[in-house]
Amino acid sequence: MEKSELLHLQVVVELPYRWAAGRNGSLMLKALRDEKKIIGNRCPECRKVYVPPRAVCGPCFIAPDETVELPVTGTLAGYSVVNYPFIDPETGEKRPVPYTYGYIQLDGCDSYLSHFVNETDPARLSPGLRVEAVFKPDGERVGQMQDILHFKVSEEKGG
Amino acid sequence: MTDIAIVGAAQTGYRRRIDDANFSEMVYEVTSGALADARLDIDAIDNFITVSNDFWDGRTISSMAVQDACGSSYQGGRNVSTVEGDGTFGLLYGMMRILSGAYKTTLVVVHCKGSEGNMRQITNGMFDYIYTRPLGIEATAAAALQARRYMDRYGLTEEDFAHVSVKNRGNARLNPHAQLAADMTIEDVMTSKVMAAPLKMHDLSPISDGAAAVILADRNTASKLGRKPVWIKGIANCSEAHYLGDRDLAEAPALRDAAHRAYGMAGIENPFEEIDVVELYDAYSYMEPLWLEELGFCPRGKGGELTRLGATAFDGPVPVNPSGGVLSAHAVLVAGLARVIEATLQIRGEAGERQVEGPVELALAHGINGPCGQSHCVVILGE
Amino acid sequence: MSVHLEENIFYDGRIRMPYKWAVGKTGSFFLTQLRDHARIWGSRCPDCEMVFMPPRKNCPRCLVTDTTWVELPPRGVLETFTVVHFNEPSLQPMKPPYIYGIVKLDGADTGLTHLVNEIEPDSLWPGMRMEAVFKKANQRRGEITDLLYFRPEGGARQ
Amino acid sequence: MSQRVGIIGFGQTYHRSRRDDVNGVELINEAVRAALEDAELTIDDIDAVVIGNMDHFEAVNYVDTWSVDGSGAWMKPLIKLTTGGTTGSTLGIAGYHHAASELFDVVLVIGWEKNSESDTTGAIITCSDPIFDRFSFSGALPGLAVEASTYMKRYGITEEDAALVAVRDREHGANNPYAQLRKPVTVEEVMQSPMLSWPVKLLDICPRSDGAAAVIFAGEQKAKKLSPRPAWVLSTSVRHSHSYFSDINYEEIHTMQEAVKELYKNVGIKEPLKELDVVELYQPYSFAGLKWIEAMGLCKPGESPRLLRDKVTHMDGELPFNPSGGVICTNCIGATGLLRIGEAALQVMGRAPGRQVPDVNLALSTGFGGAYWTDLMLLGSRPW
Repeated sequence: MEKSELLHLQVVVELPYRWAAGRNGSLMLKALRDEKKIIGNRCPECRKVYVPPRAVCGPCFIAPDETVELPVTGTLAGYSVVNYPFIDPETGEKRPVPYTYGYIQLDGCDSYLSHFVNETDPARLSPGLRVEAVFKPDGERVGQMQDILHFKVSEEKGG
Repeated sequence: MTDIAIVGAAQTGYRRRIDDANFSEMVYEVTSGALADARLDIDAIDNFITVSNDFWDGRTISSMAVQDACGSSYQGGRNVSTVEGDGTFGLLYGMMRILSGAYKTTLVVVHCKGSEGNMRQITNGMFDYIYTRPLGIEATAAAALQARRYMDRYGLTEEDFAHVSVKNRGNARLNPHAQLAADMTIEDVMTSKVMAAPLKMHDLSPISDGAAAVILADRNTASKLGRKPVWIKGIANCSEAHYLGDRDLAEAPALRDAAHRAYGMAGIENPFEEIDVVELYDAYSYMEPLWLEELGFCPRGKGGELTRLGATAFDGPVPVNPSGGVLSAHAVLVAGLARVIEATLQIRGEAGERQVEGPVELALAHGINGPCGQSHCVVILGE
Repeated sequence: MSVHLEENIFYDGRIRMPYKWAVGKTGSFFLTQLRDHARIWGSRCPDCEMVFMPPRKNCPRCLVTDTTWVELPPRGVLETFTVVHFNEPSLQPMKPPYIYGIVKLDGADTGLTHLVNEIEPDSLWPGMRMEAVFKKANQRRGEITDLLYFRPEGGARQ
Repeated sequence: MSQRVGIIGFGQTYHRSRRDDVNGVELINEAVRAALEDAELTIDDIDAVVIGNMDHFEAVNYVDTWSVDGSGAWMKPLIKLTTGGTTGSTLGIAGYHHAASELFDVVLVIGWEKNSESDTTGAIITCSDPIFDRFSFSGALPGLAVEASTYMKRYGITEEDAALVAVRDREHGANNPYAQLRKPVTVEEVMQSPMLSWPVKLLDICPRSDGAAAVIFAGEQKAKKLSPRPAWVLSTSVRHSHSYFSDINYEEIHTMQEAVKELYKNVGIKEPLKELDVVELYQPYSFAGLKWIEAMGLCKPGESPRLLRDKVTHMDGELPFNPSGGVICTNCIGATGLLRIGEAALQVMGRAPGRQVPDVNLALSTGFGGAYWTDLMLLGSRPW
């Protein structure tokens, strides 16, 4: 036998999807698009407010039945300045870094919302910072989470 | 015979698209529906099995989307696991977890939305990537290779297969859950658009969205409930080789083996005589006669004749797919559990307009995984 | 207004990822032989003596790994076929209608799924003798598609 | 019905950052043959096969039917399970139930991954909600960084404390011929390794690996007949709460707390530090080796660094952790949880050359994944 050469097959696998946001998700995404509002819902049992709004409160196994309009302000509960290279599975290309991935607790909400934070200097970030949603301009919002451009760190000091 | 019963069941309607529900919403509908059907509270469930597929859902760890909706996050959380494959395999695993003595009840829930992805690319992804995937082959072309081989080996005709589509789509007219119901003629099938010869449009199952759930309970729990339990009398699964060329596609030895063991458990010697209703995974029309042969309902090569003679008709001696079968609604993964649910409803006498002439004491339900029915699960249900 | 309230929102996205699959030593030998010499090799299990095509590092039934190489002729018998009519440009190697077949090469115990060409579908029949057509040497890249397709033995038939 | 179940065989590949010489099916076969050899069985003795991985790491759909040539599942009952990082532990638990149900007697369980074949972070990102999370989600690290920083702040834990965990596991990994990373590191090296997401550095986290693991479970009679000292499955517990990463309370690992509570109750464990003999912890990064062992009830919250400094969890300590080197030395994701089970079984069976803890009666293995999910399997030398 000849000297062995080890082959690889290099392919880009591309699978298109059209994911449905569902009744609850659509409610929120429409409010983002049409009214620049953030919508959550409240569990009738534990009274927790969820964003995005849910079909079911897992711990109570009951459908939240009350839509709650949330303010577009909140606090930064946790974050990570992403500075390592990786493939964005949406594009198949490297996602631009650095960016800050944050867990944002909107005022009056019990769950976090994950989104971009417009500050990548670790020295200027800390848990508890006040943040506020910055929306894409009218006419550019299409009913996606990305209709919120990012959360910007407010001047106001955290509590 | 096993000591496990189905004590609750629910399914969504199967539709080309379910646009107003995401996975979580579809799953919550059927988990709460199955609990209501069983007249049980979530507190009574100590074990959960979700069934989903990361390719169909476009999500790694597709089960994550439904951990809340399936019920397993309830209170401090409950024991849960996830099967990736047909719903019948989820049922099998759910049942094992009760038989092991670990749990008393299990809720098995499965979801899939064929509408959200590209069925051909997704099924191309199940073939080996070195020798087969580069050819662009996917589920339907592979099925056509099997259909042709089956015809040539035993002299079945395209008309034989057309009879199956006409029967099953006709049965679906009485099933509100079905997606495709039609009063069709053999000619309608024969003249429908050729997709991959010998398979034509009406030989193919549709692409569907849907979800389904069942609740299993051990003998003690099941006998205390108000609702009539439907017992799992036998169950078995088996897989054969992956490469299509390794298999004789005119046969399904894995199904034969699974059926043999499931019949053994259930004490069935003559399926044609003993089984009252059959719900098969007929993703393509030709599959129904082929599966019937391997299940021992007729000799090899006689599956077509069985259908033509009306033996499998709604009012025949062994009604096959009175629900309309997978040819009438094919939410992948869900479809096998939908067969189990239909068998359950028939045994309970709750199949409504599509209730076959009774009494239905013993029913067979069936699910498959992989290309051309590479892996099978056979479930025998009874009073 | 009610139409608006019931509007369902969708996200049109994709999973798009580069993959680099290792073919492995066994498959690499097969594909480099195909690429460099247009030769086809199967593997024989020393226990059950079955000859597998495509070749396997281990016998899929006995699990033994000392399978041996067996060169197979580029000819064999058509076991089954289908004529694909539906369109799926993202996958398909050519414009439909085109033909897939399973060909059992002489001396092999299992069939190879591949394309069939140079024949009208109506003239095809299971059991027909087939032969492999390869890409030109300078176009072969060490992939299964270096074997272009199978055609009736002796050349095109219309 | 129902029978006791023991582990009677374990096989694994030599884990590497890449295995170009085998494809996925062939990699699986290596582990399968190793497990059969270990149990002195042939494939004909196997009644059922359980397999799993994470689909989008290799872009293979229906891995169960695709891999039959390697797994040996030809004409056998075959099932696939997948739950993300917990896949391997999920598989082991399924193997247990297969045999315990008495539907099968000898069950082959396989977990595998070829993480070299795709971008691991990119593939992990696809586990997030496609509409609400995926555009910003950046893989496993941010959640771990949030957890670590919250924990440090709350209890005054230092980065050096965490580095002790990495140093311990790398030291242990040097004893395991199958581990991918076998070179010990120092606290200084960990501290000086590149910062990935504060406070988590390169040497605090697991590598990515190509590898496979196979474990053979057998019903009581078979296990006793086939193995001089099976590792008996005493109890399992699983918590896969949460559908959204943003629902997780990063201050606590609630799923671990709930799962150990159930497991300890099932077997009557009151003082885990004293009663357990060895732990194979699915520890994706060093900080988990502190915070999570507190959640396991080994010490009070914030006190774990003392256990590390006193070498309580080292090889010669009171409760050795990760004699195999753990996840910090090897991480072929779909196999990782099953490697924990297999390594724990070797400890009970007394067959872990070079890394054997003396006189193991109780060995705990864990799985971690998804939205901070926890799986547990407790193995023992007696079938209780």
